[in-house]
Amino acid sequence: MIDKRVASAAEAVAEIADGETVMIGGFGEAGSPIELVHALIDQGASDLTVISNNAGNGQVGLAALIRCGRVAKIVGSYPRSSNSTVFADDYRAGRIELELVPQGTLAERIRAGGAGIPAFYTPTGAATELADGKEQRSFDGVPHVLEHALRADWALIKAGAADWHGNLLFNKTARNFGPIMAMAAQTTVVQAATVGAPGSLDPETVVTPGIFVNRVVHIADPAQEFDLVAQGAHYP
Amino acid sequence: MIDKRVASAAEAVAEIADGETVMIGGFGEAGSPIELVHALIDQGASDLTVISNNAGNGQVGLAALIRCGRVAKIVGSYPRSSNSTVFADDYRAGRIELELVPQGTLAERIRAGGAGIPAFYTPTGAATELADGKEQRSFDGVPHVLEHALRADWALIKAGAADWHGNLLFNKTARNFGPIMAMAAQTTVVQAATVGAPGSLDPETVVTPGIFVNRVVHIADPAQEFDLVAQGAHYP
Amino acid sequence: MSTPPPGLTRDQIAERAAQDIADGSYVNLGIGMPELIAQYVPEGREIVLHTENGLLGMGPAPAPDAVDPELINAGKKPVTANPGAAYFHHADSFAMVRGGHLDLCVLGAMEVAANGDLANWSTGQSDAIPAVGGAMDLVSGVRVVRVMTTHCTRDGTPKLVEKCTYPLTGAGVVSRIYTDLAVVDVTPEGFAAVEIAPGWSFDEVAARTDAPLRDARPGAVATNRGGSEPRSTRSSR
Amino acid sequence: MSTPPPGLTRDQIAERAAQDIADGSYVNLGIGMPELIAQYVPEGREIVLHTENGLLGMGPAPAPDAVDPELINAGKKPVTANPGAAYFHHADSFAMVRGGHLDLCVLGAMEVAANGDLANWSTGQSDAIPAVGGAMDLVSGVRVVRVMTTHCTRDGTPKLVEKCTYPLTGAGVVSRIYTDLAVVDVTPEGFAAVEIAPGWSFDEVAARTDAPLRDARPGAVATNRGGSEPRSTRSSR
Repeated sequence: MIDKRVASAAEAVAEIADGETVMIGGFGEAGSPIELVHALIDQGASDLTVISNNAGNGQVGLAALIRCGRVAKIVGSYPRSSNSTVFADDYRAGRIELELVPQGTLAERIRAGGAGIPAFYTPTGAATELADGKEQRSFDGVPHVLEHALRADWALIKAGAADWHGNLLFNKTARNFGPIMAMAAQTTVVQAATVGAPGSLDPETVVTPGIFVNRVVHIADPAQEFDLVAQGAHYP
Repeated sequence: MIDKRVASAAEAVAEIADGETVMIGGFGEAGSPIELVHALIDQGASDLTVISNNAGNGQVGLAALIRCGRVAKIVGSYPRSSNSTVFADDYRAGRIELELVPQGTLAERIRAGGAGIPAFYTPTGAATELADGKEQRSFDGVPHVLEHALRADWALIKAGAADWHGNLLFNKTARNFGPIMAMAAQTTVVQAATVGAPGSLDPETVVTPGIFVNRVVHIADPAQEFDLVAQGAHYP
Repeated sequence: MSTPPPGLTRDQIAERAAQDIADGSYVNLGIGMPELIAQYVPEGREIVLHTENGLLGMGPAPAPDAVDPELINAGKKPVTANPGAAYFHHADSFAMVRGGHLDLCVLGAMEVAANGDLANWSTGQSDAIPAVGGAMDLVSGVRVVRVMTTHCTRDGTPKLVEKCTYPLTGAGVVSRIYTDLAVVDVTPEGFAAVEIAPGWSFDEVAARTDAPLRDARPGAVATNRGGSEPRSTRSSR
Repeated sequence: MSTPPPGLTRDQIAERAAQDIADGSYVNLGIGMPELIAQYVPEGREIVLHTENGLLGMGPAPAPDAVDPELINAGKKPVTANPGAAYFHHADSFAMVRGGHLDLCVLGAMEVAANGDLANWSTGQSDAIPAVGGAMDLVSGVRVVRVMTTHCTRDGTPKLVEKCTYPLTGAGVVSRIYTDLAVVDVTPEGFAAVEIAPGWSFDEVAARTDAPLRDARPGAVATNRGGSEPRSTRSSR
């Protein structure tokens, strides 16, 4: 019997250990698995490397995880935020490391990690300072950079609908990094607004097949980071 | 106004020229764009390179295109067929060239072609004769092969439903190579059983976004290669 | 030098840039000024807007009571989806970008060099928070890269330069620049003004350009105009 | 040598192989004999079958009047989809394979070597039509690769060999082999028989194996048994 449901966000993230690498889905405030991230804050793991396009918003979610001093390094494309100085303050103070990656390269590196491709060549960033120190090579006379796969111990992502097997649907542009992070982590934890029995999702429309998912937490009425930031909410 | 509909399969493939490369969707008999391939037979282009997982079935579709002497080279993973000797006869007679590629490498090379990745490393086929002459490199002590992207002048694929913008849905395992071939060709021609106005497909369920599609032909009641082979049909 | 009238407004620059977008194009508009271009697509033309966070067929902002926080653009602002839209994940989105499937992007700029180099992601200052987003992907993958910007910074420093001083986003990528003062093509011989804003002279614009500027306006000495690539009728990608 | 009784039937080999598949596994079964394994999954265990042409959750063959020619398996035979199934394209399908997401595949073999090398795609004969399909992808990506085969070919030639003579599918990939005569693990020290078919002796099986075979059955001299990797409870992929 395949049933990947776990009872709570706390249980789903309980084993995340100090020093591990965690992918966190979302682009800006859309798709942010905020209940899972708050459970991770409660849980206490520190010295984390977080792979996430952004570095959090307001004083909740990933921004709160950083503010609590739990993130040693961010791998992302756009850690600047108009509504949060948490990352900026830590970065300027030298308290957090940043690996800046062009957004499409970030996405492709994550997909490669999930697809068993250890490295690939991309034209993105060639002849820029983000290619410094990277192996370069020309294809058809165009310079390319060798980029390596990204994998993680954990992925925390937010889906719209799930079934017990871990098949997932997403909501609009909240899909963003969820499907590829699910592929690239040793253990993928999903919060979903609905969780149905196998057969409740049309197999033609499944975006993330359950093989990429390990744990499903039912969060019936997830907070929107967008709303929390607008309200000026703080976590914890 | 974006309207990619063309009136007929003949019109859709009219410009395919001698010596060009054509990707043809399908796995076995599922997803074979048989009306488009038959239009290509009628059209007359020769000396084609065909990228297709298989080399055709029975005496119709791709097998018929080969039998008519129009294919100079096949790039595929499994050109052997239990129901057709067309490719085998030509291959043994030295009349057709074969580039044999592991199926997953074939799929990934096509996707890479569509995604602007000129080359990637894969463990598949390392330490086998299919890696002979290819650049090899170790990652974490595991041998890998450098594989290059595949692109084509044309892709001929079969969808279940389309809209005027070229957004596509597929039917079950007939999806197979269609979505990635659509990405990797200069001009992608789709035959679809239904063709609706923009808005007729749910944007959450679109498998191939219209940006990858150039021409849509409405073939309301497509023949199944499966049935044609079972009937012993010949084309032309 | 004399003080000419104000140049084009942001809306007027956007309107001018929109004139050059062919019917049926797939287009990515950079965050900020270039977003305005969407409002000025000439009647009778249909374009499909790509936002790199996973939507083709982006529509205008929703009514305030119809905002969905999970339907946003790359600038994190609420948007809508037009009929014919499609959602997809980030790897597929950048496959479109990197794979050359987008016809055009129009980006903002901090500097554009006479050889088409673009700098628009970093001032290189040590206290700045580095953030690149999708800019490097766009300039390396999209078929035609144009820029919409003010001709000079607020303090009057030219943005069209001989060589970028800020870190590059991409080398040799820009083909045309729309500013408040001119439309400037990047050609193998450097900058070429193909239009000058009303009330301005070529010499006044050239004086505000930190690299040689040729006069390539109709009627001027014939020049090799770049930046207006004809679209193939065979492939829309 | 004496003539022992017939070995296990194909169904009996399949039944034995099925015993070793853990509940909740994601499994790819090779075309031919290994397909039989699906029919013998022990009651109470649920496994998800992957077919590389784009389906997870493959079910049994449909009734003849319910065949959909667009719902087939990698062997091109009509199948069904179970509740919880998902369809996907070929690049995503092989991302599952290559990315290590499948727990197990059981493949047919022409030869298996004592170091785990597998040959199952080509006789290397010049008039054969080369065809590899997904075999090389499966052996390079799936976490555990096992083989189900007859111990010898029809003419009595052993398939378990010191070194493959046919072109390799993968090097050092096989961990366990189910045959009509035995269950054989591939260990760092070579082949080790962990079970022998009823009515057969270890020596009779060893005589039909073209490489040294150790007796690793319970009660025999203790050996280093491979091929039965415990599944992590933390990750099901």
